Amino acid sequence: MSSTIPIISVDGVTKRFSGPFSLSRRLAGKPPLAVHALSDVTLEVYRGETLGIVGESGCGKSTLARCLVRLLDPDSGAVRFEGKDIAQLKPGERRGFNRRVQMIFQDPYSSLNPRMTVSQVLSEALSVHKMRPKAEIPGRIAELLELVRLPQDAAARYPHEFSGGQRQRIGIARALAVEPEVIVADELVSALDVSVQAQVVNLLLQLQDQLHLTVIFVAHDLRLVRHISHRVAVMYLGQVMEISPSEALFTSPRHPYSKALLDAAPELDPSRRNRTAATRGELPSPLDLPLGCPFASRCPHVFERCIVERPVLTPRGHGQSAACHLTGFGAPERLAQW
Amino acid sequence: MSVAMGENTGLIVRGLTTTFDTTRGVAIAAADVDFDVAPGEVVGLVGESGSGKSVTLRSIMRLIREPGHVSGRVEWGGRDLVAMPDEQLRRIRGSEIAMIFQEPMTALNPVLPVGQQIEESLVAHTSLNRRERRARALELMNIVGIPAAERRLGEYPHQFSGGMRQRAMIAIALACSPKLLLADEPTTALDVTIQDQILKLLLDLRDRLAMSVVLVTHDLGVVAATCDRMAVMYAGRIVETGTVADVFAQPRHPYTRGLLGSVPRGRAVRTMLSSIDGTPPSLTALPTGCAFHPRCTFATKECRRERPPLAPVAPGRLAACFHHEQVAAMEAIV
Amino acid sequence: MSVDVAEIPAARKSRFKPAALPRTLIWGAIILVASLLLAFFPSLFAPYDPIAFDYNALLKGPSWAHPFGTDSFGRDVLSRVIHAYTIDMQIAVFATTGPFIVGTLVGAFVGYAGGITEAIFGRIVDAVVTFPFLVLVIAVVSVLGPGLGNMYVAIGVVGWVFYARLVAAEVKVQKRLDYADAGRVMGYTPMRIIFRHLLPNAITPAIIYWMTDMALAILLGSSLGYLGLGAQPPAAEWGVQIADGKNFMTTAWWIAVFPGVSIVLTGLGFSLAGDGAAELLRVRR
Amino acid sequence: VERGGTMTYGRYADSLFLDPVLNDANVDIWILSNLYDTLLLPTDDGKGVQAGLATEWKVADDGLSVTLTLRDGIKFSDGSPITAEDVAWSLKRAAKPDNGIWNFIVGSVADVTASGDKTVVVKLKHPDPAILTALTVFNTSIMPQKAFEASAGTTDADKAKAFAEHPISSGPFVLQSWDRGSTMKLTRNPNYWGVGEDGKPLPYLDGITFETIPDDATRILKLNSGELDGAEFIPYSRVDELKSASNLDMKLFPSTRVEYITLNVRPQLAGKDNPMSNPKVRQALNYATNKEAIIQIVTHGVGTPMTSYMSTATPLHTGDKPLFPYDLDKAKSLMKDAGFADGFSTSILVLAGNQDEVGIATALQQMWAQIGVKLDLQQVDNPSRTQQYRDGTFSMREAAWTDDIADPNEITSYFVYSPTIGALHTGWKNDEADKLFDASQKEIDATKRAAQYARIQEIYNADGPIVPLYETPYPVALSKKVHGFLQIPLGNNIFSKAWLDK
Amino acid sequence: MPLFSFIVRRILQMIPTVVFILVVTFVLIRLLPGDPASAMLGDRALDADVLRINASLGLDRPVIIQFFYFVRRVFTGDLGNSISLKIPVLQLIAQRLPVTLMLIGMAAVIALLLAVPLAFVAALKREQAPDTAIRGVFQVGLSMPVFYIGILLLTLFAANLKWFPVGGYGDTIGSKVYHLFLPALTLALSFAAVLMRNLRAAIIGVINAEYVDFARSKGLRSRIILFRHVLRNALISTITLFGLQIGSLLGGGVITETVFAVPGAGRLMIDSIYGRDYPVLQGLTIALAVLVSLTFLVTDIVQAWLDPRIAR
Ligand SMILES: Nc1ncnc2c1ncn2[C@@H]1O[C@H](COP(=O)(O)OP(=O)(O)OP(=O)(O)O)[C@@H](O)[C@H]1O
Ligand SMILES: Nc1ncnc2c1ncn2[C@@H]1O[C@H](COP(=O)(O)OP(=O)(O)OP(=O)(O)O)[C@@H](O)[C@H]1O
Ligand SMILES: [Mg+2]
Ligand SMILES: [Mg+2]
Repeated sequence: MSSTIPIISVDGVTKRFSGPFSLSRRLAGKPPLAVHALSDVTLEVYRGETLGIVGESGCGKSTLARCLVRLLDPDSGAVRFEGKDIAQLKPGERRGFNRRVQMIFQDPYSSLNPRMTVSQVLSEALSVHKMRPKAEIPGRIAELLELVRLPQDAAARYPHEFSGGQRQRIGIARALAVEPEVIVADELVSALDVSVQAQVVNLLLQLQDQLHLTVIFVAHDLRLVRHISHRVAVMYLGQVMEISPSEALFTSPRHPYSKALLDAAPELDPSRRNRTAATRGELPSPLDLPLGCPFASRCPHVFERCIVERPVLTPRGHGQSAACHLTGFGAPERLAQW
Repeated sequence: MSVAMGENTGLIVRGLTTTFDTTRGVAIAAADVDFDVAPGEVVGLVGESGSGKSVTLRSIMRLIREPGHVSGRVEWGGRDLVAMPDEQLRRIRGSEIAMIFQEPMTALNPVLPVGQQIEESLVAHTSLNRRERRARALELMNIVGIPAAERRLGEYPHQFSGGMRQRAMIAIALACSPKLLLADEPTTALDVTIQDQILKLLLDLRDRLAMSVVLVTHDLGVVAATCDRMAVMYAGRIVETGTVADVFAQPRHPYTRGLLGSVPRGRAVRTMLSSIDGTPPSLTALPTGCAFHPRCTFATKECRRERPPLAPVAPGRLAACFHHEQVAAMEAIV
Repeated sequence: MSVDVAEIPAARKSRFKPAALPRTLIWGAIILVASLLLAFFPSLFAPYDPIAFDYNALLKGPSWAHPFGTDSFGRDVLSRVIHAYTIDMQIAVFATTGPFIVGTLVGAFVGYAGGITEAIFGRIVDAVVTFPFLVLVIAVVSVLGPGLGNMYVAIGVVGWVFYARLVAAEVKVQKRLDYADAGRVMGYTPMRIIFRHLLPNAITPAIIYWMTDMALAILLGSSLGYLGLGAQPPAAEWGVQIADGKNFMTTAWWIAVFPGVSIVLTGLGFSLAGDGAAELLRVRR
Repeated sequence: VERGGTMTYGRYADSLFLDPVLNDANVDIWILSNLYDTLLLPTDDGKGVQAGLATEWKVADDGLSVTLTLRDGIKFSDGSPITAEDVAWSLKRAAKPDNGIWNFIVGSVADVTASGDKTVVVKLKHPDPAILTALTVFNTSIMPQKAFEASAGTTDADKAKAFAEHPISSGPFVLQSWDRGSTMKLTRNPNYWGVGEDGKPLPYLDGITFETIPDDATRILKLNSGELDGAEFIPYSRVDELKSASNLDMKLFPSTRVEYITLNVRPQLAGKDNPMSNPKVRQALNYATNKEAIIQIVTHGVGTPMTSYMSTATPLHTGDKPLFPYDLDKAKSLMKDAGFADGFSTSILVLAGNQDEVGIATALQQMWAQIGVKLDLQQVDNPSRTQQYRDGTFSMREAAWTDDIADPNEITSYFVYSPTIGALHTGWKNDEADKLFDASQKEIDATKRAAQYARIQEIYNADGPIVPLYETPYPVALSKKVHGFLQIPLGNNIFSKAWLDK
Repeated sequence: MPLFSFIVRRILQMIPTVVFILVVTFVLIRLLPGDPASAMLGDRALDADVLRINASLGLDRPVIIQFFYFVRRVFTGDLGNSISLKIPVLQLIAQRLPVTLMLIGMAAVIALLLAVPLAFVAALKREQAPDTAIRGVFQVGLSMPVFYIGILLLTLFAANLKWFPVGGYGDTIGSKVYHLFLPALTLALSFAAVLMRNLRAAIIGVINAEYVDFARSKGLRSRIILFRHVLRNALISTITLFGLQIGSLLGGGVITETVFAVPGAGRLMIDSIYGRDYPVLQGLTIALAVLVSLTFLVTDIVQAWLDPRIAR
């Protein structure tokens, strides 16, 4: 299903946001505070695959997703689409890029313009990108609605007349209108109820197969990511800690953070309760990143090297890579309860 | 469902009904809700968004405002919270029964230091003096695991991280050692690792302080990991109750079964999930009969005509479904 | 996986039923429509020529012949009050529409651009808010000469800033919402995003303020008329009328009171309409 | 009479600068005489002179000098004697061409010498028929030379500023305190020479408090509520009402105030032919102006139509019937004769916010519309108006005039005599009138001078660049308990003989 | 410390604002037709006198040079002398400004006393009779020109009922308060209307906030909930408005001071415009601009203090 040619590659991308102004820091001659949203992120997305991205809130998932679609420009490093740095695209190429790489947003409430009907939203996308001659637009809208399983009379309605799950489908239809090759879905179903979540996930799975889409699926729900992705990247504080094929990650995580994440997710089986917390402590502030491994402060296996040296993402076999100084961690023979 | 008679009889909710007058008609947000919470028990209340979980909790605390209206009985220590005079209720709120909200950022007053928000409760319900209150506040911060408590007391909620805020809110709720803790989705806004910590903390506290907990959540995993018994709500009604183990092993309401099925379990990757079609109904325009029938694969004429009562279906189990036996007979969800 | 239509919550089409119009809007609209009628067709309603003197009826109190009495020139106060609608409604519209348009455009760009543009704009706003407005108006009118046209210029020089501030703030909020990003991901031009997407959602506060501002413009216009810098005699304008009647407050109260009532009533109309518009334009989520 | 008490008087504007020579405005002029005495004083009707600091005065036969004898025992408020030196110094200061704007009043003075303690001789450059009157005018007030020169500062202007902060008086009152824009308090000068009816020194009052209340209505309200004992500039519209108020005494003091419209008569205005340059048009405008109606509307009957460009209270005024009585037909035919049968458009400058001026202009607008003249009102603030006026770019403006000296020469110099300010900046010029004025300025024969003025008035009234409207008295409302207060036709508020019922 | 750096930042922001205002004022008043000399001397002015006076004021020099001198003088703390009153501008401002400040201060207090309780009543009885009545009355207040309110109050309370003096300004503090009451009330009415409207909306917003429910769930007394949790939070948004409005109160003050014969800075300003008293007008604009900026600063600080989130 998935090829080995990367359609998108992320090459050492770093992104900082300036933090709150602090006079005392300025006076002390220290550099201004900055949130390190992404630090030297490198990964590849293959044509036709689903890459899951998980991690805790604030770890930079959305920032990465936004860099992928050029909503943000990296401070350093590059995002390449079919080998071309997307920051260097000429205006004409940009338009094509925008058509081929689309995004679906998390919030079903703010991702649609409340003052445009569904058909206005869709026909705008169709006409700006000249996807169809004017006369064919209504027909195409009907097709799109069909595709995302919305009733035809939805076209004339405003977003507020739909439920959350239906709005996400409108968002999907908008993305599909321009017939993209890559879809970046940022927390597509996090805001939805479980029962509705399943509907939308199913739709996405179907569409991906039907339209040969490449999907980057950002979420914090491990079960869902596992269910949907071919490969999964685990992020922590702006860095990728591990990238592994889905099954491998869940059965034998190669990074202590991946393992902690898995352990912390509540089991669906009441008989397998565990009364001790998987981790202690909370995420450090992204304003003051530690020098060494960002997970060092919470890692049960921490040792000196972790404090002073930042581990880099290195292959661990079986398609797995991890950024950890404990090279032997989570060897495949160890099978998690998952 | 053993209700111990005597001093602490726990919470007994009977026929609790909450309605809201809206421009589009009367919305019945909680309808005829019955459930009990025994001392020391953790009861999970699950259901989709809008199914009335929060309204039920708020109704127990009488935190429903105009244009809402609450009726029914909420018995606590032999007294009915619904009918009680305001002043009496005020004494119970925060001291015997405490509540935690879903979003600590909006539930904590952004302009008051956290310490003050803890001490406020102590002022209202105890005769501790200033120094004792401060000592108690420090103690509470330690209990919930907030480091550097001394400094943290003077800080404001926005200076706390999400997990800390939730902990601070728990500290406030625990200030007067309540007998019953009503927790409205206390971990929904949190990351898994933090959620894990908080849930473990709640269980610890339950053991140490012998309190009862009503835990509202929409995450079945949380229920499985935390609760003794559970109640499932749909469209304002409880449709099924039972011990957590029983319900997970053998759901007796199609909605419960649907919920359990919608959650990916990781056996068959990239396959269709079993979803419940459709969306929950509008509370002002409930379908006749069983509110779930339009989405139910078991639905028959009877379901469309008549609403199934919440009735005992097995020892310790109640379900509101005419076809509960059929549901129970289906193969287990894996 | 089929979706039946019942799944979609009953569409709230009631939005367009007259019964659902906010009550404030209805009352506001009634007052404003009446005001506009008077403004466009004063001669149909006014019993007398508003500027004709009648030396035989100086300072006469309300009577059947002159329901609102006459002023010191023997002019019929009722007719003047009615004819004043033409000017005062014109002030309301002309003094605010320019600032509304300019302010909205500037605000949209400033809010969208952010950064330095926004910082500079912030200083301008500060200065304008800090500057004694009346001084500015008096100065501008003195430089350009008195009269309605120059008064509009004077008000407009300052007025646009408030609209721009409102719109900029709102655009700033809106541009962070996902639908704006969705437009960018779609590759829409900034112009399209600003005008087609952000502005329709950001303009509501400006529209509401516009209503209030029209009421304020009437107040300001009559204050300037009162100071002699606005409408020029013999034109009937409420502020001018009040100025005319000020010296007669104790002896011929009707000269100043009826125009005062008209100001209040029209102001009320605009405020109610503004409140109503706020209700009507509220985004439903 | 009764003595004691402080009278509170409401003024429409506060004084600016209490120096007799360097001030510029009525708000100063009209109260200065309470602080500084002059050698001679105007009579109550404002037309004659009577003894002031000087008890005797004599104009030399050749008209080239005046000899005055000072009163015995006169002192400044600080107790120092008023000497002939002070007098000579004060008069020379007033006459110095660099000092202020009023020096023209004593423009004929060549030198002033003190001979002995008591005698002062004023030497003139040429005979000046108005010299005695000039010595009653505020700028010839007598000030203490030593104290003035001891004041801080190097220039006369600086010293004047310093001195005016705590002036030493020669008049009936002394400045006690001055809260600018709000209240000015005067107390009685114990050293004043005047003697009251009861044989004791004047003034009767212990003091005066001037309160500044710009708003007419407010001033009246305060008077009504008893917070004021008197209020100036009562709007004409309220005169009738206040006349009938039982607790008030509504005074209409005769004045030299005249109200008129100034017409720009230059042949061209803003590059266009100016209809007003045609005397017939001016006459037509005059005939088309219903002055009686304006008097009714604007002054509520308080004013009277003008019979000459100068007020009846001005010496040497001639004329007994109203100028240009209302005659619409005549106006129309004059317009036709002038070639403006269809009328024309023009504009008038009106002082913004001044209800009287607005009222007049509005009335004119109506009246002139009947002869086809379309009049635009332009309300402007005073400096803008003055600018246009001085530039001669206005078409018409409203104006009022009050004499500062009890002589026709001041008004005539401004209205008629083109070298001063081009006949009110109108561009009007009449050689005969100019010559007559020149002559009258040196004519000490009273009858000849009267004849000259009669002729000047004849010329100007027939053809002048103005539309005379009306003359009005000073409307002052006093509480019934106030007696003896006087405002003379020149505007001076005289409190020296005012007293209050207890 | 964040609060401190917030304050420093705000003060730095004030500087360009004041400079901007300075330049605008300077340019604007020099564009006005008419000069101080003819403004002072009026109609009778002779050309020679006008030239002499303007030269003595330095007005015959190029505008740039004048501006340069002006700025230099401002930085040495010298605002020059009033042209018409001949006294130092600083002295004049020192005399007049306190009056205006007192007037505005009183107006603000009255407005708060009116607005806060009524906003509470209106918000708590939302959409009920008291709310409608309060909003109706304030709406009328809002729709009335200030000068008109002034005239009405004067006629009613001073002239007819004689409860208050008609105008002016007393000597003692007590009598000043007494004298300024009606003008302050005049200003306060429209001010209160704006505040009330805003505060009512803010209270309604806050009352529905979760933290209020949480406070109720803690069993706090309703008085504490109302003041500590509701009012304090509701005031935060109203404080900014309060600051902004104080600026526009100065504008209203100009008219009120005229109607009530209050010898304040507002009237001085009008007088100096009409008198083309450049130094006074310049000095006054600077003083007012600084004052208003300070007000904004103070309200911002108060707001930052009330709401710790603002200073970050
Ligand atoms: N525009 C911005 N300005 C400043 N900081 C930002 C901005 N966007 C993101 N950040 C910060 O960058 C970090 C990463 O944010 P990001 O939104 O990518 O996280 P996330 O993993 O998507 O989190 P979540 O699960 O909460 O959506 C966070 O600390 C966030 O506060
Ligand atoms: N003040 C109110 N006025 C009108 N309807 C209300 C009000 N409060 C709650 N409701 C309605 O009551 C229903 C139940 O709401 P409730 O908050 O209890 O849901 P919930 O189960 O807690 O959902 P969630 O998981 O989203 O928190 C909802 O449909 C809601 O719209
Ligand atoms: Mg995100
Ligand atoms: Mg809830």
